[in-house]
Amino acid sequence: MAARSINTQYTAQEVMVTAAARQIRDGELVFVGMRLPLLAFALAKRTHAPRAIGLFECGLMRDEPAPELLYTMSDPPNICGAIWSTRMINLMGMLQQGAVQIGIIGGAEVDRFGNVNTSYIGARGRPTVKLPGSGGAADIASLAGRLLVMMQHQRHRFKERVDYVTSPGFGEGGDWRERVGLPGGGPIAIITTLGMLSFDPETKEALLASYHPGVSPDEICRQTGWSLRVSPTIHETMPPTEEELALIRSYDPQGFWTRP
Amino acid sequence: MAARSINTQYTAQEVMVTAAARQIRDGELVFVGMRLPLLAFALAKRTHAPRAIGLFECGLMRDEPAPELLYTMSDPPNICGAIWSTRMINLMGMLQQGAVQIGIIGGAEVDRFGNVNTSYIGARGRPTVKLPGSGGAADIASLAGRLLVMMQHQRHRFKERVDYVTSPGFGEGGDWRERVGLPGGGPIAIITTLGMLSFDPETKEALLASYHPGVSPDEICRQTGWSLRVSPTIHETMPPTEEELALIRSYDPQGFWTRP
Amino acid sequence: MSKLMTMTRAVERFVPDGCSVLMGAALESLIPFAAGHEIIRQRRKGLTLIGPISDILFDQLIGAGCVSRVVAAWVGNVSAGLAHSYRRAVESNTPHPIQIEDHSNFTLALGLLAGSLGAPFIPTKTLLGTDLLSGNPAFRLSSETGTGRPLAYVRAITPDIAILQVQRSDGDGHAHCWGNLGVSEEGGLASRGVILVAEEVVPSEVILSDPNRVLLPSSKVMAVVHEPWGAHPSPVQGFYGRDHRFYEEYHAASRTTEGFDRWLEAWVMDVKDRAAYITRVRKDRLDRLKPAQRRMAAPVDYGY
Amino acid sequence: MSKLMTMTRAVERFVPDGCSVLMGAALESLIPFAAGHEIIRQRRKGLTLIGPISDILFDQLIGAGCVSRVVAAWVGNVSAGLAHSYRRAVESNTPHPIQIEDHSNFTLALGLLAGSLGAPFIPTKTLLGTDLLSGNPAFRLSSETGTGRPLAYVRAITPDIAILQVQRSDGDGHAHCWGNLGVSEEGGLASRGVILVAEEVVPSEVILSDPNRVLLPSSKVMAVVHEPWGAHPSPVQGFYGRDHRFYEEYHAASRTTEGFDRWLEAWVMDVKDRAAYITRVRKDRLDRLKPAQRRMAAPVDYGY
Repeated sequence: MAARSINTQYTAQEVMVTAAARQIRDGELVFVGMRLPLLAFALAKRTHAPRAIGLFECGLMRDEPAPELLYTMSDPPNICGAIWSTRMINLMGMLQQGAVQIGIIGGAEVDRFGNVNTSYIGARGRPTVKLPGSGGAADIASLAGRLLVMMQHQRHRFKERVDYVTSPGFGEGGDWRERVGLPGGGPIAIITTLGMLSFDPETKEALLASYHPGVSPDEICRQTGWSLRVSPTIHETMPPTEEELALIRSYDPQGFWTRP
Repeated sequence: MAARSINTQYTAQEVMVTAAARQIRDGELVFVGMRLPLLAFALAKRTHAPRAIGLFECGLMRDEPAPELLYTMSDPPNICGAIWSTRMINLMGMLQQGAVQIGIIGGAEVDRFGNVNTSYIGARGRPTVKLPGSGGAADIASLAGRLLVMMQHQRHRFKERVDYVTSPGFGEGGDWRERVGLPGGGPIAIITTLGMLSFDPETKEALLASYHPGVSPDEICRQTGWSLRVSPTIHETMPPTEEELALIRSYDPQGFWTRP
Repeated sequence: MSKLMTMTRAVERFVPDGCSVLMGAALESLIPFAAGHEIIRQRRKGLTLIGPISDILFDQLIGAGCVSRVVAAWVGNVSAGLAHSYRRAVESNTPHPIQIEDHSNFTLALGLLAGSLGAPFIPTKTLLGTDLLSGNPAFRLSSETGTGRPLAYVRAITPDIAILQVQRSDGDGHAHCWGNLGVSEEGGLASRGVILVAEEVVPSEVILSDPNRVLLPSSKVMAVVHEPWGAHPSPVQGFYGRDHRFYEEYHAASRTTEGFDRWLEAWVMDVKDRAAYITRVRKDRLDRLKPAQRRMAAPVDYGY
Repeated sequence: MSKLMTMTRAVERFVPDGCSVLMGAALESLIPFAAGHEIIRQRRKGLTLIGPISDILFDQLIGAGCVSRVVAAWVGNVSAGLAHSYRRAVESNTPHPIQIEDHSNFTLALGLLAGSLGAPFIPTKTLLGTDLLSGNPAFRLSSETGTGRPLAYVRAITPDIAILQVQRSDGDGHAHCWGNLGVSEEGGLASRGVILVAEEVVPSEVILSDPNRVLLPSSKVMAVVHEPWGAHPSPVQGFYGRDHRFYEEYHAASRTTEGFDRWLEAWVMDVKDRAAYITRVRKDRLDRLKPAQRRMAAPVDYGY
């Protein structure tokens, strides 16, 4: 993600990692995507969720974050100390069984109902941009109990309707997930470089729930490609504590992921 | 099986093991049942089929027979020196892929079309004898390229129609296997304590192909519960050579399986 | 946190009357006899036993009256022959009738695999045309789209609890298991919970030094029971061999109901726990089952 | 008999034009770059590439014009971002158009699992309602009998050849592999044949001393290639770490067609084999990737 310092004390990415970490409950099984989601898991482990367990689609389970920064989940430091090194299908099976309470993914485009596109921008037949694809993200979005989506907040990425649904949010809203047969609970939040969006319990439309320190709700609405409704409980995102910042920076001293 | 010495030189079981071993071709994957089938595999490996590979449903593959007599396929000597120790499903998967050229099973009852019963004698609801069941035998009979059945030849075990089809032979004969959708080739021989039965290529009815030394075709027909047709090429079963006998006895010195 | 507890406690807490239990998942080795005997001592009723084959353990539980249903491919005595208690239950409702859901080894494994994947079923071509499929709730007949070729859909099997014997575990339920695995992995993953019975309890560092050998995730494990010789008379690779004679003796003793009752009294009801059982088996007999020779796996370096 | 041969020979014999090839089965580690580069040097055409994710290897093969079809869940550069050659092929048919069969990691794994089981498909609930399912030949929409709940049937995937990097193998193709396995096991079993690329070739006794760590049956293995550093820049546990900078460099270089062609010339076409490649990477750079510390797995005794 492009660097975007909200103020001199911490970056947007550090606020995002902190906000995501706080959504992880102690003892939960967490399906962890790469980059910021990985840091969020590590932070949660070191603070309020010491008994959380991380699942990595390459075939790993860990109850300790890796001792050093990971560029990919298959880096050697992530294998040593793993509590299980196995085949991907075993972890995806647990996900489909409903055993995984929360998953965290990133995305390139998201829409009003939390659907994420990481496949095709423009027409599928002849896209303007071919994105890498799902990886395991669509499985996590389909099957995890709760889903967090971490995104760079830019108007062209926040669309009324994504061009292609890779990782399902609430589809067309309402009871869409039940209708199409998705067992997972769907997204609880979109954590962005500017704020956090939550979802209306009935319509499943994304609402502005909080704005990061130094960012105004108006700016967030301007950076959103649909008329973003504001939650009645809107508030400022609680910034990272000194302890949280110290932990994030101990994992990413060069700021490879958090100070781009 | 009850001991039944054809003559003083070798037992019926030794003739059966030899006859079965000769059906295994070099380089084949062989799905091996316990007891006599296991000895047949070991004998083939030591004589004409040194490159045959054995599959054991407990989750083992071997290209060398175990160095000592096995009472079960999970005995520790069968694990050491295995070329793969894995999950049963991987071996059964290879079987269903069609990768296994031949399988060898035993049975309690067999009928005119080579169907084997190891489940219920009498009515399924209230059987007179409850047999142990399929184990992996029904899978081997369903999916292996060729099947060998090893049986004690007694009139009450050789029935016009078995009470219950556990391991499929040719069902009602003819193209039954294709009709029901079984991919495996079905039985090529029933090797018994008295002789060998092969199958009519058209009708798939079992025919008397050979009689063991010291046994008359008439006696075999008397011990068969249907009017057993005799193959035009009927002949005496080729007895074990000295070398074959020596090898069998080196695996089963106490005669636990071959001199009951 | 540590999940270490006695077998008595583990069975009390996690094997209630009427539950479904997977045992004997590795086939003829690693059979959790110590757990089965404790289940009998606690006089459990109405259990559903699930397992590919069961080398006399299921026969003992059936004879003791703990079982109302068996989901299996084979129930007998692998080296000695038929299972007498199983026969009596099915042929003459002694001690009481039991239901049987017949499987082959492959279909039982497919059912557990489907359970481990959270899939409703897995299609197969095995058993087509056999009597195992007819009127069996474990299967549904269907056909391949396009070709129309027949298929059997094997329904997912999800036991309430799996009892798995392993060579070594830590207190949290990270365990190493080696030798033929049968359906241990998919069986444990398909079950709602797992009781591990370990020959050795070791520090976590020992297990985590080799995460590829870990059998299943500790999140599935409800209890870890440290029970040396817990699988006797079945073998545990690297610890002890199979006590073939014990199977013969059981086969002979269980031929009659009275004989079975005497055997059960002597080997189960009259011994309060596994320690007492081991004393009864006698040290010299157990010593003869111990490895004559160590056969170490080649070293593996996870370094970076 | 020994299946040892050079990479040149293995690719000549077992990777013909138009075949389907599984690579990158372990995900970001154990990626068979040496094999991929030899495929490029031999100017293969019309390949179908199969793999869950492919950390720049697929991008290189696509840019080199070897590929007509990609069956994958993700194609990119895990630490650096998008895959430029993949984008050019899809967005502007450069060097030529390619077909894409989109999967998620789970559905690709299920397709390979079905292939390894000889099953026509496996049902799942993942991806329901997404655009991945619409008009995708890899899937068929169905519904659960009884409940009527929707299901996606994932068709079996059976590659012609799987190319798997492992730590060590013997000449017959008995191999040990450790670390995250991804879809290596089901992928190898689902394929018609396997090419093993081994960091070390060892005597059979070493491998057979630990049959539980054997990756797959040697009967599947067509060729064993002894190729140290064969996975660089991806990591091989116990042998070398990931060369992150190499991925950055490739990302920058491949931004334009010309840049990609220069990169390909320098790192693939202009090096005759892996030995020459290693020389080009330079010893000091490789030395920095070697393990700083050994981390040995706990001993295991198979004795009896």
